[in-house]
Amino acid sequence: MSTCVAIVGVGWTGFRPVTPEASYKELMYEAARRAYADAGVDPRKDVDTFVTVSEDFHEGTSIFDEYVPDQLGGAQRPVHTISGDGLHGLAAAAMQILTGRFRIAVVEGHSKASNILTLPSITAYALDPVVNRPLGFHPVAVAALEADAYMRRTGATREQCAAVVTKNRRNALRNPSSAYGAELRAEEVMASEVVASPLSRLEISDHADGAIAMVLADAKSALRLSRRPIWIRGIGWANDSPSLESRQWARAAYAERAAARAYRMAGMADPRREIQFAEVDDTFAFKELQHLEALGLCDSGAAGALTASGETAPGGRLPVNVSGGSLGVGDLLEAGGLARALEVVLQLRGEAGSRQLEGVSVGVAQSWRGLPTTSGAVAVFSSEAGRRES
Amino acid sequence: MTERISSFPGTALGEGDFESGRVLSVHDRLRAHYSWDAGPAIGRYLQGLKEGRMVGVRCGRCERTVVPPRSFCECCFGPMGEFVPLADAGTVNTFSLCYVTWDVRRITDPLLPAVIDIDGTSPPAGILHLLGEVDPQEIRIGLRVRAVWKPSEEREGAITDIRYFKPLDGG
Amino acid sequence: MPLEPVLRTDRLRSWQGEMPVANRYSFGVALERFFRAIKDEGQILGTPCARCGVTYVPGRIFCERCFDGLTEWKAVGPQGTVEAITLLHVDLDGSRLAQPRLLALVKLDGAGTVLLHYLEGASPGEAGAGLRVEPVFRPAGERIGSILDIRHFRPA
Amino acid sequence: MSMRRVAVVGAGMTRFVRRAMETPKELSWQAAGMALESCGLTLNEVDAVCIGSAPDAFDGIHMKGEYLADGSGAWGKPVMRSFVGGGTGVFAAPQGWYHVASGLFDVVLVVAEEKMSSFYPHAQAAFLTIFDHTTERPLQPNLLWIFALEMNRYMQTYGISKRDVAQVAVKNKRNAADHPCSMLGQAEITVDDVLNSEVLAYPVQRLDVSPVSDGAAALVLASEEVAARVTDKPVWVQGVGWNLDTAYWTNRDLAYPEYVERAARMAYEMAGVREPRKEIHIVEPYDPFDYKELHHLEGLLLADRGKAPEITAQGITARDGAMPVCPSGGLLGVGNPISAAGLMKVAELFWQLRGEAGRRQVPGKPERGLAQAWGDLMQVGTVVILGTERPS
Repeated sequence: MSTCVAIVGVGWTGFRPVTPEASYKELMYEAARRAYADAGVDPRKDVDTFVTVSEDFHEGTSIFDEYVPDQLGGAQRPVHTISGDGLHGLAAAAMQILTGRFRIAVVEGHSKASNILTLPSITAYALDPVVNRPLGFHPVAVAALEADAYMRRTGATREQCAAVVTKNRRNALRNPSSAYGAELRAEEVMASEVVASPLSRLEISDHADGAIAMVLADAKSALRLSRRPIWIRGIGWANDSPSLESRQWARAAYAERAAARAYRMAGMADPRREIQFAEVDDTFAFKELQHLEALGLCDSGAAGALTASGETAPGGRLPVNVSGGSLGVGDLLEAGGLARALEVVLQLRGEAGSRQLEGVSVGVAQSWRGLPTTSGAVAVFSSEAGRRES
Repeated sequence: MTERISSFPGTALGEGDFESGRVLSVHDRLRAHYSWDAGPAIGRYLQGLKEGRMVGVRCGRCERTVVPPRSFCECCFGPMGEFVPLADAGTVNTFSLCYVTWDVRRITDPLLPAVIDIDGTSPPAGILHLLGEVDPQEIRIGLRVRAVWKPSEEREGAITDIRYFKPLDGG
Repeated sequence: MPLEPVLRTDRLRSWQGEMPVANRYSFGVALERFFRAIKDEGQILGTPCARCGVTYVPGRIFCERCFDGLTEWKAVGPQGTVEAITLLHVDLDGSRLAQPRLLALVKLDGAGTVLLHYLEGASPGEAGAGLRVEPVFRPAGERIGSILDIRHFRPA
Repeated sequence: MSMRRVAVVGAGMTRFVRRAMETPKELSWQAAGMALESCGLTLNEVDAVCIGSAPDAFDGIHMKGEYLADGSGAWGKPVMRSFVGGGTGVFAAPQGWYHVASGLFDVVLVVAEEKMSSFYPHAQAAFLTIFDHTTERPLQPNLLWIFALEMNRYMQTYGISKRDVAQVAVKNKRNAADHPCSMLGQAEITVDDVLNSEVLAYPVQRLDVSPVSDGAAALVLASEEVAARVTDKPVWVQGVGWNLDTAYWTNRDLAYPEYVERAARMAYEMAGVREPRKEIHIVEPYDPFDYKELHHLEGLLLADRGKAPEITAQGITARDGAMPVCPSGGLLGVGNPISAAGLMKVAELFWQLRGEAGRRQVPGKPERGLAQAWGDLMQVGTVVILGTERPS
């Protein structure tokens, strides 16, 4: 059994609101090509296994798995799809390496959200067809109810949620790959049209197109391939109940459980001290707060105040979503978790350009699969190999 | 284990159980519309169809010409962007006489789907299309066929700009 | 001779299409019983899990926490308490609703889980967690066995 | 570095039926609960869940894996759904294998479910959307096309007759008569019945085809330590393999499934199998259409190219033959709720290798079996090898 897995190559397209010049295949090909060049590997010879993440109704194709191998260099090789987030895909690739049967693995995620003309109707089709769907409501109501329950439990305010938006949109201005960088004022966010109270339009991430690919390697190969391997110290994923009736509405139980697993694997007793920055899901502004608490990076109910005080800004004690998050980069559907992980990797490599954080060596990425799921994943990365027992 | 289990779960229903209302059910229909960006390779293919010609793509490294076009070579992973015109004729690689439509209606005149290896590709590369103007009993693997195009004013840049492939004179 | 590639925006193409997916869902073992009770008796039934101490509403044949089979059915509610609420302004096609609608999570008395449904007769300003509510059923003769057999909830 | 050993310790399944009353969640719970009960484990002891399920269009639920999570035992647990089209059911076992072999989990519940009857009016129509949206879907293809095109090419290339192929349907539907979950077992069916059945898409006739079905199947996979605790008859995962060929299916020679061979070689290498025809005692290849069993036996290197009909005619693949193939009755006989049918094949190996297959039990104490599935656009091969001998 191998003991460590590292990311040795990353590649991505720019993230844009629309990408009319390319099909999903060209987007995937561009990301993969860049990742292989970054890792110095030839996919036709060196890669032992490929993992992609996708959902059929987001692609408009049943069994979308069919259409992935060629543009990844994976034809006639072991390739499989996970119907999950990019971090689930990352975990699937890492597990394969940990078996000792595979040395180099590739994971890919992408979004062609701009090609989906009826996304809310599709999302609604994820609801229980008998108990929920006949009510015919826009699924954003699920996020709104969750926001109401969360804000009531913790006392988080609309101002604090707006502070998440202004921070992340501003951060995105320093990320050349982002789609939605902007200087906004909190009042503008709060004054934007209410979609489903308490959520207003600017608290909801807009979608973007793009693709991300990563090359993973076992310890030996990683040290051979890369001068700056980024180690996956811990990874966890978990679901709460999928049913709207029995899930926990006021807290992100999936993220709490996923984080506990990731920290245990990383041997982290005190994540709050050891984790220097975080990239967390912010599909809705309140989600960033809820997820920070679920990750144990602040006390339950404290994330709002922490954000309002500027501590989660790039210069603060715990920078969160320096990339711009989903609010600033764009919601990338299944690729969302890989976008969070990508920023952690770039920061740890010291390749984050004008948004580079000083002296960071440990960061965490977290994802949520979006409405109406209770599914999330957490990965802890480090620029140092560290140790991993068990 | 199966020898120790006398009854397995799972309750079979008949269509009548639904129709009579003996069991409750609910209908729904997905509203899922898309506008799939074609990209440079399939975009060029569609443009060729509108112009009334087949377009392939060539990988210089593998010395291979294939159709439908793609932006990458799945063999060597190099980029492919050299689009080349191809003949609109080819050879039946395999075929079927299909008496069922895609939405499971029975028909008496069969649809004639085939994989047609297009001339000028290497190694033989085919596309999925239909055969027409042919006695179904005369179709065989190896039959030589040519595209029958819609008139240019009706072509929209779609695979259906070719109505079907029909046997070349002398097959 | 190679052909010109597509490198002009006036030549970019996209292909329009849809996923033709139509479904008929059987209610299943548990929801058959649950919705028959609403339809025939105007009763809302849950299934308690003795091991986990949770009463699922709608009733289920299994407990998601311990996987025990659930066989005991008991009436819950009909009154309950709102746990969370939203005023929804958008329709599924993205358009603004002419009349925004309140949606609430209601924990029926005796239930361990919530039911999501519309709330009528409460002003958005006052409605919120803690509000006591009750279901408004369709008349017995109009009920078909559906979540819509409950028209909505209203303040109790 | 030696790998962590992984054993199958429990299995369960529902009946396969044309229309199930149960919801997809309920079917999953029934199969998963049975699998746990069969090895005396509780849900509390399950560390992670792997779900296999084919297109969302069938059950009619977007992100079906999320919907299925509670019925599959994933409340509060790590859960992942893998998806390789028709290959999904067998792939779920390798997916479970890598969960345990990675060292991250000790007990993994693997659940495969399909409720095709939810697609209305007919599940076959869902297959339109597996074709390329721009270059193929406008031609209004259906699933029969690709099977018919592949079958025709295969038969033509090797000079195989419809009668040769029909033997497979007869064998499997007869075998299925002994399967308590079967929906199409027919002890009396003959080759002429198959040859006289309705032509759907030449050369495919109605009895060449497995039926649209509902059902679920489940396995419990465990680490060596757990396996030693819960059973004295562990069945070991000796090899896994999977392989995905190009999406440009019209650019391939359809007469031979090279991706199946590649997947098989991957599994044989891991299992240390050098002479598969001698070392594999029982085979459950994917048989959604009768010719596919032949095609796959060749891809698995268990028959020479074009010669699988011969060994079938000789009775070698009969349940009491030298190399029993689809003793379960396969998809043709038991039914084809896609991913559940694939995992049913792995469960069949488990029961056969433990000598617990009842009236289906093959003679001679088999020690190693192989299950294989296939899917996507005639494109993916997934293979698992189970055996009674602990891997070195």
